[in-house]
Amino acid sequence: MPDALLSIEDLQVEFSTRDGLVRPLDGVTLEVGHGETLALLGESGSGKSVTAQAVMGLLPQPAGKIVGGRIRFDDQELTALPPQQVRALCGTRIGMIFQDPLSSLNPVFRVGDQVAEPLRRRLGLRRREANARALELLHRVGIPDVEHRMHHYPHQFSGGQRQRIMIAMALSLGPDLLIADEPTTALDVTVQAQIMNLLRDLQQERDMAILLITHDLGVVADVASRAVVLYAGRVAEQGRIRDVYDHSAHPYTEGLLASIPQQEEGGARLTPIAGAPPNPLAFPQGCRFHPRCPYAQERCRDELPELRRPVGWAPDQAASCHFTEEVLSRG
Amino acid sequence: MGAYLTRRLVFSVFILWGAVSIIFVVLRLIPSDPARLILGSDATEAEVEVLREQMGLNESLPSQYLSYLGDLTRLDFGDSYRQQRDAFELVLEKLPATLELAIVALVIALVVGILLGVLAALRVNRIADRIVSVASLLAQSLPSFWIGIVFILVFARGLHVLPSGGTGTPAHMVLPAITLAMPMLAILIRMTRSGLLEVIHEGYIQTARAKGLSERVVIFPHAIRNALIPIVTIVGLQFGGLLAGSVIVEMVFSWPGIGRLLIESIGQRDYNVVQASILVISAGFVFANLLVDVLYGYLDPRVRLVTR
Amino acid sequence: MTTETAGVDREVTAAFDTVKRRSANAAGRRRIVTCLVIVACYVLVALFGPMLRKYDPVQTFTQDRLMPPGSTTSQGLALLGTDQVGQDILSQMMLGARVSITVGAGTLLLAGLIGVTVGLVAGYRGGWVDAALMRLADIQLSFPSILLAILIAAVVGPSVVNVIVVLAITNWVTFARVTRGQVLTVKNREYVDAARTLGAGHLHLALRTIFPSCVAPILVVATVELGHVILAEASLSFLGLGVPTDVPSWGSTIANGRDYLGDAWWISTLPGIALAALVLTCGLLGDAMRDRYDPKLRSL
Amino acid sequence: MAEPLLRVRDLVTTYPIRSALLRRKIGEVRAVDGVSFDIARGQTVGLVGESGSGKSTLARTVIGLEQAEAGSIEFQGTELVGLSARQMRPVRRDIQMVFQDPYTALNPRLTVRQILSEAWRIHPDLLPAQDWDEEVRRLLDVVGLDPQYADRYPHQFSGGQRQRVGIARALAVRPKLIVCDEAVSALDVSVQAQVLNLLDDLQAELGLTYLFIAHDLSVVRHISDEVIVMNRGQVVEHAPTDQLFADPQHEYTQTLLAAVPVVRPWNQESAA
Repeated sequence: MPDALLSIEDLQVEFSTRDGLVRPLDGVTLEVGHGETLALLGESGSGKSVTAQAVMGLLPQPAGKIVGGRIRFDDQELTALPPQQVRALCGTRIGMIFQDPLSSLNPVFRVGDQVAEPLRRRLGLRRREANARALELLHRVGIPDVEHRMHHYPHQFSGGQRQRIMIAMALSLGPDLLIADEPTTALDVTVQAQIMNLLRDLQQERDMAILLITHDLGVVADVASRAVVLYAGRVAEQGRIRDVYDHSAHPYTEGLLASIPQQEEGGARLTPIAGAPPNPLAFPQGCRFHPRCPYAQERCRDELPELRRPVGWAPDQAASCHFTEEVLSRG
Repeated sequence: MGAYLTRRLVFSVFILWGAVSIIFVVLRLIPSDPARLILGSDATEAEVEVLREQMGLNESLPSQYLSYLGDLTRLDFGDSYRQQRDAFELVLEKLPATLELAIVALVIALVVGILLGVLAALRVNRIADRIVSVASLLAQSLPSFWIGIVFILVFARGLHVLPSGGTGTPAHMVLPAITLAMPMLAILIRMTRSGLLEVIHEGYIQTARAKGLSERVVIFPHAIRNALIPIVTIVGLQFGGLLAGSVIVEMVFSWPGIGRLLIESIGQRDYNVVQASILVISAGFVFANLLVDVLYGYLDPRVRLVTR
Repeated sequence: MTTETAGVDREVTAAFDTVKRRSANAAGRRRIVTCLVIVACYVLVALFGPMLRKYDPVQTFTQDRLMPPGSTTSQGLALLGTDQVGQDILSQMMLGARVSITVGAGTLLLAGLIGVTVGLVAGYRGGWVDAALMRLADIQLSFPSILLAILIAAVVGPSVVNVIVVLAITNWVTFARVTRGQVLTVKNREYVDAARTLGAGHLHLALRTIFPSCVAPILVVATVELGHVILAEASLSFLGLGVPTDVPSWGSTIANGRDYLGDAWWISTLPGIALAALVLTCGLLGDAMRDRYDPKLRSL
Repeated sequence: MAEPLLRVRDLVTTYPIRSALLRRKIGEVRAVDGVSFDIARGQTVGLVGESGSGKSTLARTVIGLEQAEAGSIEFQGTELVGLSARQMRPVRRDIQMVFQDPYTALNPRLTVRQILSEAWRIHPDLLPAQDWDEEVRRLLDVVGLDPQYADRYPHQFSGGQRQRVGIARALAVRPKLIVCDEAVSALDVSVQAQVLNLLDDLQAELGLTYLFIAHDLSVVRHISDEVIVMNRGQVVEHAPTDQLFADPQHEYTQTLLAAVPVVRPWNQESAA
């Protein structure tokens, strides 16, 4: 994809923690095209949130830093820019929403002011203009009785409404890319469906790209066109979401999908992946999935597999597995 | 907000009643014979009996307590035994000096403490932070009466740049105010630093950054407004410490305030004055805490807008 | 059963606990040990120092008045000088250490006992018991503690036991609040519910399930409070409301020296340094313990 | 039909609303508001509903962590509502709970051995002390953990392993009914499947009965024989799992099911 909006190449991030040096991202490569929704999938510790933080310049300071690779956004090299400029780019061209909409809103400011803040500080709008735009935005994301409610504080809203407010805030400067980090994890299932629908509508309406980060493989298929699956700080697999789900090219993806209780099978026994996701402090040598992998051979213990297209498969599908052809033929 | 304020006001009155009762218990119940305590061991039995009658000590405890409360509501603390004057008037005379000292110290502690605390938080684990942290630990550990004495030794006896005691010019204020501000300053530095460091990890700070706001805006107002909330509470509690600390500082620097009056009155067993001084200081403290509650409600809408 | 999964679980766990916070702990432990060693030195001096050199409060040595540190007096070498009646400052300071440490330890024990009990009961029982106890604590807090100590000391008169009682009365609230806060946090943890579903009684829940989680914060509070209590005793003695005049305390020695600041700086200064160093060590120890055991307890 | 293991009738549980100053009761919230259902032996009954629906309160009332305000809970024919703490003790053993958060459900200051043997300390008649070590080993093996790890502390285990310890603790008193309150919600998908399988195996082997609470409907559908749907403190629908998912009767159930995300939406499209 030559004209990708966001492209991440071989990104490596290190954290210095009190337990030692940790590398939660160790060679992540992915691209988000203009107006595309990409699902970034993975379990805890896979590095999906760290990826978003790295793009937004939000890595915890001074513990975390990018130690290798590149992040390009629309022909600008973010990794080469000074932090202030990355910050300036974020907000205007990249918006972000987070998992917990309560802690993500500042409890001591009115929600209207919080939505209007970027408009005032970044576009220099006067308070009245900014408030009018904020009102419009809040109305669009479905806050009822906006004129009145925009003067309320975050704690006076329900979880779903708070996430709507977050979305309004992220959209205030009309970004080209919205990064949504587990946007519905803290919400009830009916509210979750509403928020996902809202995101899909907004994306079509504004021709905006979305990087949708989630651990829940169930929620993305309706919204995203492509998926990238992370495991232990590396890309396990990527491709069109239907290919990834129906013809998994990586044993991890295969196992993950088999772990989800599916409607069709009713009460049949699940086939989980053995073991637990590895601790970032002690990623295994070789292929990081090999201790849990049913396909693992001697080679997987020592040799880190590269991300590659399986022989004879669609051009945009790729997996980092020595035996991906075998996985595909069995699945 | 109205309900919140009413609740805090009721609570203040309640607290004041508690303080008043503590004084009653300590002064009337702990000593076996308050009249004997006042007159000392030299007085004759007859003199003591006269005083007992005057003080109403021969009545039952509940009625003593009630008449005590009654007197207080009329601000009648009785006369000073030594100076033959109204005890409350005597205390009120000294109040301005103490307030002046306390307020100057409070301002010093607030301004310097919060600034240094913010500085330390922004430079966390670097040289500036280390220096500020050590300084605040010192300020917290050094006894204020000793700091005062060292100040006198250095600035008054040694360098002859500032007066060692008494009042009059602003220069007289410098050493006592700094000495008094010291412990509160230390706590404010630590609270501001840790509060800010804690707030910086909150989700909404990440949101503010993700909105593309500059780091300055992220700190002021987003972070500081939230970090101030616990600090305000501490200031309220510490104000009591400030008033109490003025007792010692006034002794060291011969400052003519309530604190010195209190200690002198204790020495002279002038208990009406002791009682009046302590009550005035407690009332000041309760009032300061009420102000803090109001400020708290203003800073934190979650407190102000409790639904139900 | 589920042998398919168990094997790998074991492997991953083995990796889990090897690296866990080793270096950070080593530095933290060093800080704690250093501080403890200093406190132990004070305790040793307080225990054995006064035996090395007799001190008689009523005796005066007019020829030895106001001698600077290092002078030789009729009593021998006055390493830290003498005061206005010719008494050796070092001897007074060693006795002062005894007072400070006795008062500190006694107060902590008493205040801790009262405070922890109240906090445990209030937090565990909740409801009106909690409300009543905490309102009592509020009233106590509304009364600046040193002021209350001054008031009580003025009435009951100077003695070491009185000082301990007075300071315990003014300090139990901190213990109560911290214990209660911790109990309230822990009480809603699921493992407490788990013990309840097993049928554990109130005593078991309060003492065996909840209390162990309170020990760390209580220890942190105790160290921080130790410094405060020692300072408070010195302040009371400085005002002449602490220990009796014939017992030398750091506070009273400093007060004595005030009148001789021009001629004999050492009388006030040196005990102050000893006092400040001990209080400072307690502060550092409290910080180190808090970092290690309970990083959330920042407001003390 | 045989007598149900658990029979709940018209159960009401309320939370008091207290005033800020004096903690006086000034009102109440009816978290569980007139709930009735039966659970037969060896069955798994799923309990679903959104946050605030009262499903957790219901579970906590059944297990005795909350006091019932009115109604009846009959367990093996014994009425539990109104029993004193002492009378409850023997019943306690038969109903156990597996909690949601594997990080707070285990006392961080106890080793796994101490956590498991706490039950026998509380019920000394259950197992003589000399058999404790043996039983700890057996329990760990049953839940798929290495018995060598008995002397480790909870923080030395991963989330899935802790949940296994939590299950072992529940099993230590040999219960008949286990209430699983969002027991797999906090786990990664791959680990969640392991624990679901473990629960299945235990049921088959020990004849356990589960009351399984979850907000994830596909998990509930997978594990349950019957499903109870709660909304605002009341049961809106109670039906065998297949029937409920194929043909939901109540409007709320329909809304709920319609919101459940579909893993592979394209399969549905082609089927339709």
